[in-house]
Amino acid sequence: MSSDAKAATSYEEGLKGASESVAEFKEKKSALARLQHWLHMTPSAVPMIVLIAAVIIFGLLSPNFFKAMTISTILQQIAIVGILGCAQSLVVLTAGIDLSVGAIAVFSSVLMGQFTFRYGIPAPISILLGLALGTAMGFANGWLVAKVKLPPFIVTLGTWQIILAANYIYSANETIRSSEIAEVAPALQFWGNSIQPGGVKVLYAVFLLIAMVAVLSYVLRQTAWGRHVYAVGDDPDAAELAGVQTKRVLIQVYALAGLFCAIAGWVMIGRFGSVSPSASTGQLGNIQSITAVVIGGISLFGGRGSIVGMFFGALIVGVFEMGLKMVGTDPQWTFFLIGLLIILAVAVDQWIRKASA
Amino acid sequence: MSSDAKAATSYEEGLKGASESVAEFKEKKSALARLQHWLHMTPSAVPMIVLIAAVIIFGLLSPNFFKAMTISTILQQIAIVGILGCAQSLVVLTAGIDLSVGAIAVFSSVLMGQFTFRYGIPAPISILLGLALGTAMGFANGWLVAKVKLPPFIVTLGTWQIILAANYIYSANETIRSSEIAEVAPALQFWGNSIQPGGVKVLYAVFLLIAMVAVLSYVLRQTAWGRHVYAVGDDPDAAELAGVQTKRVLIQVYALAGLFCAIAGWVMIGRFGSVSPSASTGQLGNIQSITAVVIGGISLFGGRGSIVGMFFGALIVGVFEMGLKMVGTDPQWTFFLIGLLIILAVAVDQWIRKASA
Amino acid sequence: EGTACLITKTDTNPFFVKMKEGAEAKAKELGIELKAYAGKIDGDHEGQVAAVEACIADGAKGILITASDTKAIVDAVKAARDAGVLVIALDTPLDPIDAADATFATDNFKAGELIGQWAKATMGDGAATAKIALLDLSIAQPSVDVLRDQGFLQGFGVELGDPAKWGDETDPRIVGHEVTSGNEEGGLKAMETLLAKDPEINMVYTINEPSAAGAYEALKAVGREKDVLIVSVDGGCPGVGNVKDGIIGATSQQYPLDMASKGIEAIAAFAKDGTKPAPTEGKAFVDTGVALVTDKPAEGVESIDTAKGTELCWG
Amino acid sequence: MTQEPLLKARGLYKRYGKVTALNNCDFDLMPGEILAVIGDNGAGKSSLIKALSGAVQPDEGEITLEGKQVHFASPLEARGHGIECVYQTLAMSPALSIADNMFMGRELRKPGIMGSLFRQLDRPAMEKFAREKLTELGLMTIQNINQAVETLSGGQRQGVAVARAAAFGSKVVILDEPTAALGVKESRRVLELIRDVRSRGIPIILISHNMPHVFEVADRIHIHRLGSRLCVIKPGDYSMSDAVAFMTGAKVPDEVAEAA
Amino acid sequence: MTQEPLLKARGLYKRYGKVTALNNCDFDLMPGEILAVIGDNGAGKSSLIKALSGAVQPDEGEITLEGKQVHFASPLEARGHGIECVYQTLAMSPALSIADNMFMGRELRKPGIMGSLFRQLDRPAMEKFAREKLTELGLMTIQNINQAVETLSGGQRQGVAVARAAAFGSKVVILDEPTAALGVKESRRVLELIRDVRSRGIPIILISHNMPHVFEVADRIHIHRLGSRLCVIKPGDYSMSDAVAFMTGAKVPDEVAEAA
Ligand SMILES: Nc1ncnc2c1ncn2[C@@H]1O[C@H](COP(=O)(O)OP(=O)(O)OP(=O)(O)O)[C@@H](O)[C@H]1O
Ligand SMILES: Nc1ncnc2c1ncn2[C@@H]1O[C@H](COP(=O)(O)OP(=O)(O)OP(=O)(O)O)[C@@H](O)[C@H]1O
Ligand SMILES: O[C@@H]1[C@H](O)[C@H](O)CO[C@H]1O
Ligand SMILES: [Mg+2]
Ligand SMILES: [Mg+2]
Repeated sequence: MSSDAKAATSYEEGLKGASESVAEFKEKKSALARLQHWLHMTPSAVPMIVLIAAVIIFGLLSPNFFKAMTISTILQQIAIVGILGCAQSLVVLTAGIDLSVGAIAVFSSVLMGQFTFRYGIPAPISILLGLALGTAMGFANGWLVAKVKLPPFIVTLGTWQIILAANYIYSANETIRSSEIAEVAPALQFWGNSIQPGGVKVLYAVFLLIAMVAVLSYVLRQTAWGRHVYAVGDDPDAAELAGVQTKRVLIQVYALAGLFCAIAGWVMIGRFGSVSPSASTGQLGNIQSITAVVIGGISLFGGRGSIVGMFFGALIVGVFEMGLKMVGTDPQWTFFLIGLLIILAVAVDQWIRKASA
Repeated sequence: MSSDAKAATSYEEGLKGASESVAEFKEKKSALARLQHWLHMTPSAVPMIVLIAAVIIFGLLSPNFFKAMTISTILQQIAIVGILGCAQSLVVLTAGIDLSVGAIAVFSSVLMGQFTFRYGIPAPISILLGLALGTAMGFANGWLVAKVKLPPFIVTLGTWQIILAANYIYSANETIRSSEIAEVAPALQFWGNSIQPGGVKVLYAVFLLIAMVAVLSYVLRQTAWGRHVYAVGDDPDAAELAGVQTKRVLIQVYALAGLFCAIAGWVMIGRFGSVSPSASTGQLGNIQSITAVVIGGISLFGGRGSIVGMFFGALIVGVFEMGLKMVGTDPQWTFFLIGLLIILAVAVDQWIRKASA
Repeated sequence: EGTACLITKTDTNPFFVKMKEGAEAKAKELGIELKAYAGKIDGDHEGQVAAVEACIADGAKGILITASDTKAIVDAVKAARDAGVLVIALDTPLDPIDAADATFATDNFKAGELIGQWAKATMGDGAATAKIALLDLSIAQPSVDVLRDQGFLQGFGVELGDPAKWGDETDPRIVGHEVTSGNEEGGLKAMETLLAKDPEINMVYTINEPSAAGAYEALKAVGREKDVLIVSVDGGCPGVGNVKDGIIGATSQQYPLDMASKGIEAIAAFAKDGTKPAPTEGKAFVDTGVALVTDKPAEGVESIDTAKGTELCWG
Repeated sequence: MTQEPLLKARGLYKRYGKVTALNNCDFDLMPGEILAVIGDNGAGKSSLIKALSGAVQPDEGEITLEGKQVHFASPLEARGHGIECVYQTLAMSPALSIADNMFMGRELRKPGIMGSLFRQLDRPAMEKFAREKLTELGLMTIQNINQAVETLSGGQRQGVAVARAAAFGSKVVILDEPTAALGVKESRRVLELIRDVRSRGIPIILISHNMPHVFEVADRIHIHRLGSRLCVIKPGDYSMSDAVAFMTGAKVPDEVAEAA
Repeated sequence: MTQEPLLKARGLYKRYGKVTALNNCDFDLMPGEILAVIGDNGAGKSSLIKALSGAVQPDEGEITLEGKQVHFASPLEARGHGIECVYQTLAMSPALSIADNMFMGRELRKPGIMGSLFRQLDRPAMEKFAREKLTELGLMTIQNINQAVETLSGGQRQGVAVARAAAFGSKVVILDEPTAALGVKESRRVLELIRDVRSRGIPIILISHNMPHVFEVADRIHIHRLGSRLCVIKPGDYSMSDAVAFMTGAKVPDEVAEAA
């Protein structure tokens, strides 16, 4: 009885001649409007503005701050947090959290060192083994999150403790000294080498960090896999229904995070010279990397933010710490002021975003 | 031309005589089905099952575990984490996180102590002032989250640092001795008193914790304010559109969390006897309370879970720690196993939930 | 017969790990069961209170404890003693010292003073214009941290402010204090920061040897390792090795294995017939001694060389 | 029209970065009328009612309620003025129950001391009320009144939202596509409900793509196109076909053509 | 009916705690047909197609595709068998762009080495395709093709989801209320699209509350009531009014009445 259905929709005759052009409105074109629009489209630029402001202020407050050496010191101080931040960013983009990043880094560095010194394995092979084991630790996290469906916070809280404890047990808390490493296995210290353009030392580790940020940024924006990472974090059910292999993506993300942490562990050897199971990164690496990620504008609820933002986030913290220490005196007051500045930085960031919305 | 509209919907005549009874299906009534259904309706019971299993296992492993004294020791050990967990639960239910809970607790205890000993203020007034100041710190968190719209992680990371540093600076790192407090200001140690039914010591602090959990549980389930807390965490935009004063609720939640932390600070004095600015709760209270919250089944994304679950979460951790200490020997192995057990506990929890879904 | 507990500040610092090994060896020898506990972080006295409670619940005969907070732990210790448990403070005296049945410890102020005196003598006239970096433990300023720092400054001839805390001295020779968590990573970062503040630093005090090793890496990176004097505390084998290699100028050696084994012996004796150990003559505690280890002895400061130091080192 | 509009807007603009949602838009709601708002997808209908109800702040333009200029910073403020809105996104807390959602922000308390002092909710009363309202809407398939809203079917969820607004609106009720997910029976009940509400003297703004329904219940029809009001027609004066032609740009209404 | 159903289900059950969503439900889809599924809100239509497409696992019952028993553990597996579905909840990533969502899981890569080695997405191609598909649906109001889906209007968002399914379905296309949020013009286009897809030989399951549309395009109509299939009718054999009476329980179809 298709005819009474036809009658019921007879008013659709009015559609004949409906407009077929895409809606357009004239735009405001003032310089301010264009800046606003650019910020709206490029939210990772906002922390950059905060960063530049901080640098200028500290430069005015402390005469030594603007020296090339200070800047290069800051960069080398954030190298490890930055690499851990890459790992953390991936995980946080999937709406997860990884409390074990620092522990994986420290344990991987210990494994690389002990493989060489305890069993006499050639350093390059020890390094590869260390990287592989770091990846495996990340994989274990991913498997528990994706397959057993446990909350990432709990999984990585557990593996954080497990890995750190394993690290102490396996290493018997013994430090491998820098001079021994330099002699026997310089490859372990590779990332501690530097180039010195104009007398200013820049560690290989700094270039590594920048390269990692650049590559990851490309991968996240320009490849299908990157889009899937965002989709999984944005709404996992929707991603699943839309045909993303959410479990596989999650496992890959955590495993990759593990690899990055192991790379950070290798970098730690170069940077600190020695291999020490009690490096503070094991305890603090998680909170430091999460801080960089959040200041950089990545949402802890997943799916929003960029790795470049994380890089600026790490830099902001590095600049604040160095700047305050150069200006101030007492570590307790420095600690106090860093807390204040972090809140302020994000408040300014928020304010710029609002103005540009 | 309402007539052609009428014609277009003429098929609605078919509605005459439409069924007017609520849909019903016959239910399966087996015992298992009823258990499943009960678990489905009472998710906070799941951690309880895990807890009971853990207690039985440790009882079999260690002869001393089943003594009344061991149980009372566990309860007193979780008193502080449990109270901080109440604070943390409220905040997490709103999809926030409070990293400053431990710092507020420690600083409040220091303030109560110093007010009495440095300025000679009577202890009860010092306590009230301490509670008020703890609430104020929480209020500051809430204000920054609700009004300045900063991410809770950043706000409380900042205030954590600020409060801890202020705590060290203000106290000049000085511990106030237990014997002095007992002499001059016993009110500060109130929660350290105990009743001893049958020779087993039960601290007032334990009763306080249980009372707080009971009251909060009532407030969250049975009052409008409690429902609003859940709504804000579930979907803040929806809650706002539905007419909840989200900002006010957020500020209240953080301020209340601050008050609970200050209460925890007061309890700390009773439990440890002394007032120490370097109490590790300042550093670890946040992660410990978040752990209790998450093991207890409260979602870090907000809006789901119960305070009773948190209580069992804290108990599970307390039982694991005590049980492993009594069974095992080496601290690193203890840490290792606690990590493992926490993951296992939540995996079992997840599995029961799935079976009951 | 019976069990003993060892409760250390942490179980991550090699110092405590070796202490535990010493205690284990002795306990085995004497047929005592040893259970070890540790705080989660340095300064975790709450974890230590929980450990004491676990020991009481577990019916231990004696407890050896390196207190994280010398005052805050006192109540828990009293509860243990009331329950008939022998409590011995190791490494760090309690406050008041008689809160424990006995104390086997290093005099940490003296350990600092020794390296301070040595540094002053070694720098000679330069000491008057020295630029000093102080690498401390943590902003919570636990008692070892304060005692060593203040001992060093006193030995070096710097006028102290409040001796109960570091950081309030006004002597212009002090470039600054930074905290290190007592490990290489912290030592490196702290040194880098202080160097950015003043590249001319030529005297570095460090809380312990791992942080000294970190500081050295930072100096090496800017090519200043040869003209800066580093002093430290602990006397662990890697630390003594670093003294021998000229990385650390001098270190004050402690004897944790001694502390541990003496502690276990005391518990064994107590378990047998209830005797309690007596303190060193003229002191309120059993001083397990401290020795300055250096290959460049300075006049007026007693020291041993690295050969002897290696013989005595722990781990 | 000598009567003053109850709710009036002039010259509203709302832009999101590059996108223009409202472009110099006017609006008038007369007392006691059912005003339908129709327009293409993306024409800006939801943006308009969000601006009217305080859910978004327009970049420019002014709004007056009963002749007084108003500025709603939040939906709560608008609600304080008696404006009740069912948003297209429904604005419900997914994990909470039907009754919790229905009474969100205006919960019932137990009588006596339990309610006044202990502020205990009167769950049985709230559940009973919720069940009645859903039955009025013909939603007989909801088996468990304590179900979390996220587990409801699309239509059931919409029904809950509509029931809420209809039960509580006091001055203006705004419904953004209230029947989109509803079945034949449930849609019919909503139309009856709308007439009910109007008979209580409360004016209604109804956004809908269902032309027969719009022409059946509306007193006037606001046709929205490209972010602004194209024209307002009376259902008696034009056919549904005309209305469709206007809103899709197939035809231009006479007034507008003359003005141009 | 000598022909074998392409997709068939027998005795499906799905319970959520107290709530029964599917209650001994049968289902048949013939090759090349447009099968409409109609029923009250909450009757279990979405639950049925979720079970068919792997989005939920039924508690009991079996499903066969082309005569072979299948068991889809996820929508991805169903999609691997050529079953494409627009869910009522649309299944889109709110923060991602229109093109990102449209191509989710089957992105286009740049030609040459940039695509093969560096796996770079071909954004211009994806955006062009997305714009074309939206234009086919008459969604002319989308000004910025890079807009995040969460900022689209309700209808625009639904249009994107429908365009995606129609563009990629290969064996069965399932549409759960695809026109619920759409305007008159856009709905009409979707109907045309459905006919288009069928003319490619692909059968379609269409869930809808719009009776005129259902009776216009469907070959057969599956009437769902209280969690199971009540009956299947042909639009030529019954009036819309009858269908409405069946699904709301006002009348009982003859076959069922006889069987009972
Ligand atoms: N937050 C936002 N950011 C960017 N664009 C937006 C935002 N909100 C709405 N828009 C755009 O504004 C325009 C108007 O949207 P609106 O939701 O008002 O349409 P509508 O008329 O309600 O459509 P529908 O009938 O589909 O619901 C659309 O083009 C939409 O994409
Ligand atoms: N996850 C769930 N938990 C509990 N009940 C559920 C769940 N999902 C669906 N239901 C219930 O199952 C029944 C069928 O829902 P379904 O979504 O299949 O209905 P529908 O026919 O698609 O309705 P509509 O036309 O409104 O979309 C409803 O009563 C619904 O409340
Ligand atoms: O004495 C010990 C060790 O020196 C360690 O290095 C730091 O903690 C102290 O208590
Ligand atoms: Mg809309
Ligand atoms: Mg449905």
